[in-house]
Amino acid sequence: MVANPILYIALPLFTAFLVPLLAKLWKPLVRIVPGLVLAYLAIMSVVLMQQVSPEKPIIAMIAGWKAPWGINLVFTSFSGFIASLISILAFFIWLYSFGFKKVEFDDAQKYFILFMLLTAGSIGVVLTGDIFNMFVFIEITSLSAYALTAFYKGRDGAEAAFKFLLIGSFSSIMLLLGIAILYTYTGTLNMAHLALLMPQVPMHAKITSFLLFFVALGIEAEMFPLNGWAPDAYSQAPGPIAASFAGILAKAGIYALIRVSYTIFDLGDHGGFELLLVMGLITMVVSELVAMRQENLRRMLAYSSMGQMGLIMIAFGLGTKEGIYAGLFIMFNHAVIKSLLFLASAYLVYYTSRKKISDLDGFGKLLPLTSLLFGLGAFAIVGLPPFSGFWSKLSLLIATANSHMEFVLATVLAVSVIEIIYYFRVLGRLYFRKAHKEIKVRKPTWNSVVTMIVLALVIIAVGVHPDFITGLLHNAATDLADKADYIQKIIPDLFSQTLN
Amino acid sequence: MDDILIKILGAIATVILAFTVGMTYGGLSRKVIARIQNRIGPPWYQNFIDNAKLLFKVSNINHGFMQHVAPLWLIGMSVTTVLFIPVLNTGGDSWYNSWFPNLNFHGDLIFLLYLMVIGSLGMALGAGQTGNPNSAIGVSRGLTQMVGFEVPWVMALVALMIQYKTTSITGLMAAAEQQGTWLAFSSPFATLAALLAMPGMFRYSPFDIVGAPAELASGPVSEFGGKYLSTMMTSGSIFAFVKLTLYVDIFFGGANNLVELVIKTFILYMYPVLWGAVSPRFRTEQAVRFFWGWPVLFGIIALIQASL
Amino acid sequence: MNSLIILLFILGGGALLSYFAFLSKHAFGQAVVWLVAIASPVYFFTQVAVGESFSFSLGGFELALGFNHYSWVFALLIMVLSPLSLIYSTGYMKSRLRLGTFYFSFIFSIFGMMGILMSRDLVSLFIFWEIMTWASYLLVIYRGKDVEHTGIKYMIFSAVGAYSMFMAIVILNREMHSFDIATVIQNFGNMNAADQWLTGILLLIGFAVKSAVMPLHVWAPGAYTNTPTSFTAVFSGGLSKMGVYGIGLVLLNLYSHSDFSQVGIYLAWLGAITAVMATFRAVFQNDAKKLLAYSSVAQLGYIVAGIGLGTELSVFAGIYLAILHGAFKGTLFMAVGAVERQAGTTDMTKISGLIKNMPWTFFAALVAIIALAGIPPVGGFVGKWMLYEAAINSEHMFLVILIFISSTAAFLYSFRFLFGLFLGQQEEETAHIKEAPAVMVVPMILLSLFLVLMGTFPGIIFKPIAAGMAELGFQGVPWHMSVLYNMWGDSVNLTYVSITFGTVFLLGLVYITLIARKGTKHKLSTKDIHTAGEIPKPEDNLNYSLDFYKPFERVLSPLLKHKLDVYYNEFGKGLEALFNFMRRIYTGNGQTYALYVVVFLVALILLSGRIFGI
Amino acid sequence: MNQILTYSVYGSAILVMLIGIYAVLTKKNLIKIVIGLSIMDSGFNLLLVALGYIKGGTAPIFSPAVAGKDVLMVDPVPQALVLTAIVIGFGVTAVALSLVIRLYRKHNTIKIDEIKTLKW
Repeated sequence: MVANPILYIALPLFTAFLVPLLAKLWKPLVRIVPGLVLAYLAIMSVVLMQQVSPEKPIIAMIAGWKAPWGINLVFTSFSGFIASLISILAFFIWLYSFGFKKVEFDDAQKYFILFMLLTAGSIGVVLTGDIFNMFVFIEITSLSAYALTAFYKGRDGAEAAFKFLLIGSFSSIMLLLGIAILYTYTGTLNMAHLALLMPQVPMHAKITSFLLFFVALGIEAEMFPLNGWAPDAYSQAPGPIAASFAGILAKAGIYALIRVSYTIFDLGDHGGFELLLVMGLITMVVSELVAMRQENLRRMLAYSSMGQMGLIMIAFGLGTKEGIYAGLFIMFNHAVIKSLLFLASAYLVYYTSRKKISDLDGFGKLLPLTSLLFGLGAFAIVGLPPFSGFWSKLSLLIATANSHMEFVLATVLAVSVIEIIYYFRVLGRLYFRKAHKEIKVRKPTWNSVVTMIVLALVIIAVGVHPDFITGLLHNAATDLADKADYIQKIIPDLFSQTLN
Repeated sequence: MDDILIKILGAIATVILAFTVGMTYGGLSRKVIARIQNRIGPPWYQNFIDNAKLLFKVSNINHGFMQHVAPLWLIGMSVTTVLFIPVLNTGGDSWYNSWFPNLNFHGDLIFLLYLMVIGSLGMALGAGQTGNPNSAIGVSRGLTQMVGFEVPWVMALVALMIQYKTTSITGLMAAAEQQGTWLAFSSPFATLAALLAMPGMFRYSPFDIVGAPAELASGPVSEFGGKYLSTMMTSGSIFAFVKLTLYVDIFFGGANNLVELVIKTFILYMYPVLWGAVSPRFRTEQAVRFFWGWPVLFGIIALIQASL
Repeated sequence: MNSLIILLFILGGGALLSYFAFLSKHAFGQAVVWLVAIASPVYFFTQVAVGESFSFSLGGFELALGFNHYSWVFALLIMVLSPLSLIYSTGYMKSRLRLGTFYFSFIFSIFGMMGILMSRDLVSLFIFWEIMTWASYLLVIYRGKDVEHTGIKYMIFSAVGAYSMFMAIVILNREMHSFDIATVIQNFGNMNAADQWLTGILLLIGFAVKSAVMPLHVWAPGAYTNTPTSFTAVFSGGLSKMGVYGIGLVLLNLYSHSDFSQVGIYLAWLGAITAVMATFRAVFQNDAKKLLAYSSVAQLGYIVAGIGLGTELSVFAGIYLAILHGAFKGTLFMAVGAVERQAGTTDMTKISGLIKNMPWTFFAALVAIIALAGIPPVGGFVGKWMLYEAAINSEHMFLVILIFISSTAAFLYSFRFLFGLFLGQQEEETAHIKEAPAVMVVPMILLSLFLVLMGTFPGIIFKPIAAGMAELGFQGVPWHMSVLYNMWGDSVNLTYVSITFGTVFLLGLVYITLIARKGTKHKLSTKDIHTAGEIPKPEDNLNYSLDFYKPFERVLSPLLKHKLDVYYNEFGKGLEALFNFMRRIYTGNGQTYALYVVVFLVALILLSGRIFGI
Repeated sequence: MNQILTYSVYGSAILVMLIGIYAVLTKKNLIKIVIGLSIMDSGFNLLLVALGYIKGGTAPIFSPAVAGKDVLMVDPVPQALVLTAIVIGFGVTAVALSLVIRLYRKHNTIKIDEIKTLKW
């Protein structure tokens, strides 16, 4: 099979614009073709992950221009891992939403077009080696995300989308400013080249652009206090889209943030990592505390996943290799588990308008399987063994302890107690309350059941035998930690010039 | 073989002695109280007569197995206890001395403290099965009072044990002998606490809240008659002897021969009796508050003294 | 295949299997439960032995399993108690609602406990600990009774404990670069004082929660009461001992090698205070199960006191009490469960005089209560005696007094328990009640016989305990089959006690049965009693069961006014109010969010000098 | 003199941006907010072009006229960026306006502080 990183972006974009034409031929193609494409991408990422290693990343040049002059896609162990995660998750979300809503044809068409754009954009953000290109992909992602948030006319999607857009456009401006500043001092847009030339950028400019990047990408990565859009968007978007926000959009954002602060800028050890750590801590604490008091299930999940993003930031803010490893592990777990939770919750609150937690009473009997899976997800996300969440928490705590941060350690643990409280409250309602009268239940369709079960199996499998992925994570961590190697792999000649 | 025979004979002798002394004291106390209340009162051997009468009573009533065996708990407890208590000092040189050290060296004070409880618990269970509310009330009062007086009593004992680095009675007696004075003088506060706790054990007024003839119809025992009651009387009198001997042994230097023992125990015995003769009955919480007042204070002082 | 793994496999696989079996057919489920209940102990006692070990690598951690003599002692308890209560619960569980979940969590928590005992490194210890915790949580909320209150309380306290343990574990790993328990024990003394203090205390908190030491005990009464009784036997009898096990490890293996050996004494004090307070609470309970729940807390208080005291005899007493408490509290909870199943309630003001209906249950309960009260000649006395002697020998006199007060007050609730359920008036309403089925009675009887045996030959248990003490640094602890010695050489010879008491009792029994046998009327109705002249009308209540210890309550009223969990609840309310306030950050106005963004950026740029140190 | 000129260009660009930000943050009217957004964008584009300008530079096109001889060219990249940014800004504005229509249909108002159904 043809396995080339370019396909990650080319195929979904192509499909997105092909879908309307396909609709002319045969309407079901609109549902089917995206699935085929995503399946192809998923398989391709498995293949590529076997080929790639920290020693030899896969670098694809667009239009034959070599870096730094041309735009190139860099599929390293790190970016490749995230890209594969996103593409595989995207496939399952497609599978889930395949028969999710028997909406009329146009909506389905829009839905799949936008979803493909979202996927393409996010994978582009992860894979691209050019910073302006990254900006473009972020914009594609956000635009489709705005539209998807406002997908349901019945809900308050528009309001959420508008808030999202308002903040998102700030983020794009700041990104461009940051890029512009960097460009004026280095004259290049290639990430590796930027990283190479970074030492010669004057300090104040470097810091200003770094902060611009930090804030702009922090918005995408749901950093407090920039995450006002997140709860609304999560709670108003369709279920699978909420899942893909958690699993795809946020991952792309945090990836960009990490790539910028780890690879491009050399400020990490001079305070950049501390900043990330502190902001992550604040994000986690605030989000979890707020989540504690939510009446709306989707909002609760949203805040909880903001908290998880905070956890990821903490992990990367440690700046050690262990920290990176833990952060990647949490990213993986969060992508899988939180998707499962969102997908299951979509059915739990299907017909209730306000999506209140109190509407869940007694669903354990009405929807046994879905409730069970939700409970499993809850157990996993609070980090109880033998589920995958435990291992990531363990690795994070080890990393934190090893960098002598008792305070962070204590805070993380204290917050996870709160997490346990609010998740178990929901479980208690699910299983030990009398169901309301005249409650309507939507039975899950076969494909969504398959999706959820697969995710659950992944959770259990990784929980019982984490070595399934630890190898990949280690490679990714080594790859990200070694900055010079990244530069040298992409622009070898320039690198050697600067060395001698 | 021979010494086992001696042991058994000695045991029997001890039990008989305890029984006689206890019964006699019971009768005497009735006499004394009567005289204080300006009555003539029964003869000193009245208790023997009562006991015999009860024993040979033809019709006996029980409400079930627990009540049937309840007296046995009591008798078993009192006999076992009396065998574990040194009746006479080892220093004594009377011809009968060798009969009385029965099992003294095979148990210590803590053990005795617990042994003393068996009886009352079995008694309580038996009384409980009768279903007589008075019995239940009596039991609940009795246990409450026990919590009351055990505290200063144990404080006193612990103080002594820690002071003399031994937990066995024989050890304490030996300590008393080699220091030449009674422990009553060497550690007065412990003695005070113990003495103040003592009336609670003997359940004479003002601490007769368990029996409380007027309101509870003599409480736990109210359903027991005939052989059961006689067995209880027997074990009760043995147990009285046990307690007195224990006090004498621990605080008042033990006794070298039976005469000394009888004199000491009788004087000691008169103290709760006389106190009871002149004082009305406490309410339960009053009793407990009494025990947790001065006696506990003395106990604490004793403990502090012991730790110095 | 390693025997430890097979044992774990039997338990874990059995748990899953029972879940699915109950989904399919009730009979299958029962079969699976019986299978596990028989297979696991048989395999354990025949195949598993101390010293076998199994080490493997998981997720980049080197994990190791294997019993040592210390954990073996507790494993014996678990492996005897849990199968018995599994069998018991096949009779006990009447409702077939969610039976799969019940047995899954039951067996899975046994799995967790055995895992804890056999894990030789902190990671697997923690994993099994968490598994045990959530499995038992599922059982606490199984009945669905105030899940939001009791269940969450249990989960919160468990989580706090577990996470403080977690923190300690990772910090230890930082210092030792290893999770291996043996390594940690070796190098603990080399850490700096601050870390020693911190990790030790955190671990202690983690274990103390499970063993319900003040002030972390507030979850216990509710949780013990809400759990299905057949599991409460294991919960209070076995699961709480995991905390004891850990406390022993920390105090005697870690702190004894450091300059914090005094911590044990404070813990002992906490334990004694717990014992007193819990006993006082237990005395005034009207619900038999709640009474037992409080009494469990009290008993755990003794055990912790014994282990905290840290002398050879006291630790010995502590471990012995732990085992014995497992036995007698298991028996008592089983008895209560039997009453609950047959009579439908455990409220002592509603039922009375069941001795005629359930004699076997009564016998088991009687023996267990005697053991609980620590009265010779039943096993409980041995532990109590050793505990006192140890406390006296180490001259902690006021500790002795505290323990003694609580164990004297224990007589009150002991009697209340027996009287309230089994003795007293036999009413018509309870006449129909039958004895519990054999599957429930036999386990109780077995356990109670074990208790009687312990009264005379405690040496049977002393042997493994003495071996286990060696792991805690007490080499060659002397023990005798039936003679107890304290450290001053004073002794109690249990055989003499039993022989004397037994002889007198038996002679007396013969005597009292034979004498005047003709005239003896047995088994009269409890209605015809001496009522001092007046004849009770049928509607008169002759059952004295309400406010049983009112006078004592009056005495203690100043002490009982304060309940700890009230303060906890207030604290929780305050926090929730705070969180509610924090929610207002998200005003819902897009402009405010945009403003946050701008302000945040500006603030960062202004602070950049501070942040980046230029 | 030139310095002043260049700086005034930068300054004016930044001023435009600030005006846009001001509008976004203070105006209650959704339409005005959207307008503010696009003002922000254009201000930024100005800035970017100004950054890329080199005095006396010609358009960066390799025509035969300039072939061979070295002439000063303005930097092409910023202009490319600006073109992209303009396109994206256009897209954003379109989406924003459509959302405003949706909001107006649902809430019958375009006051942003009256559209707060999602909060806390």
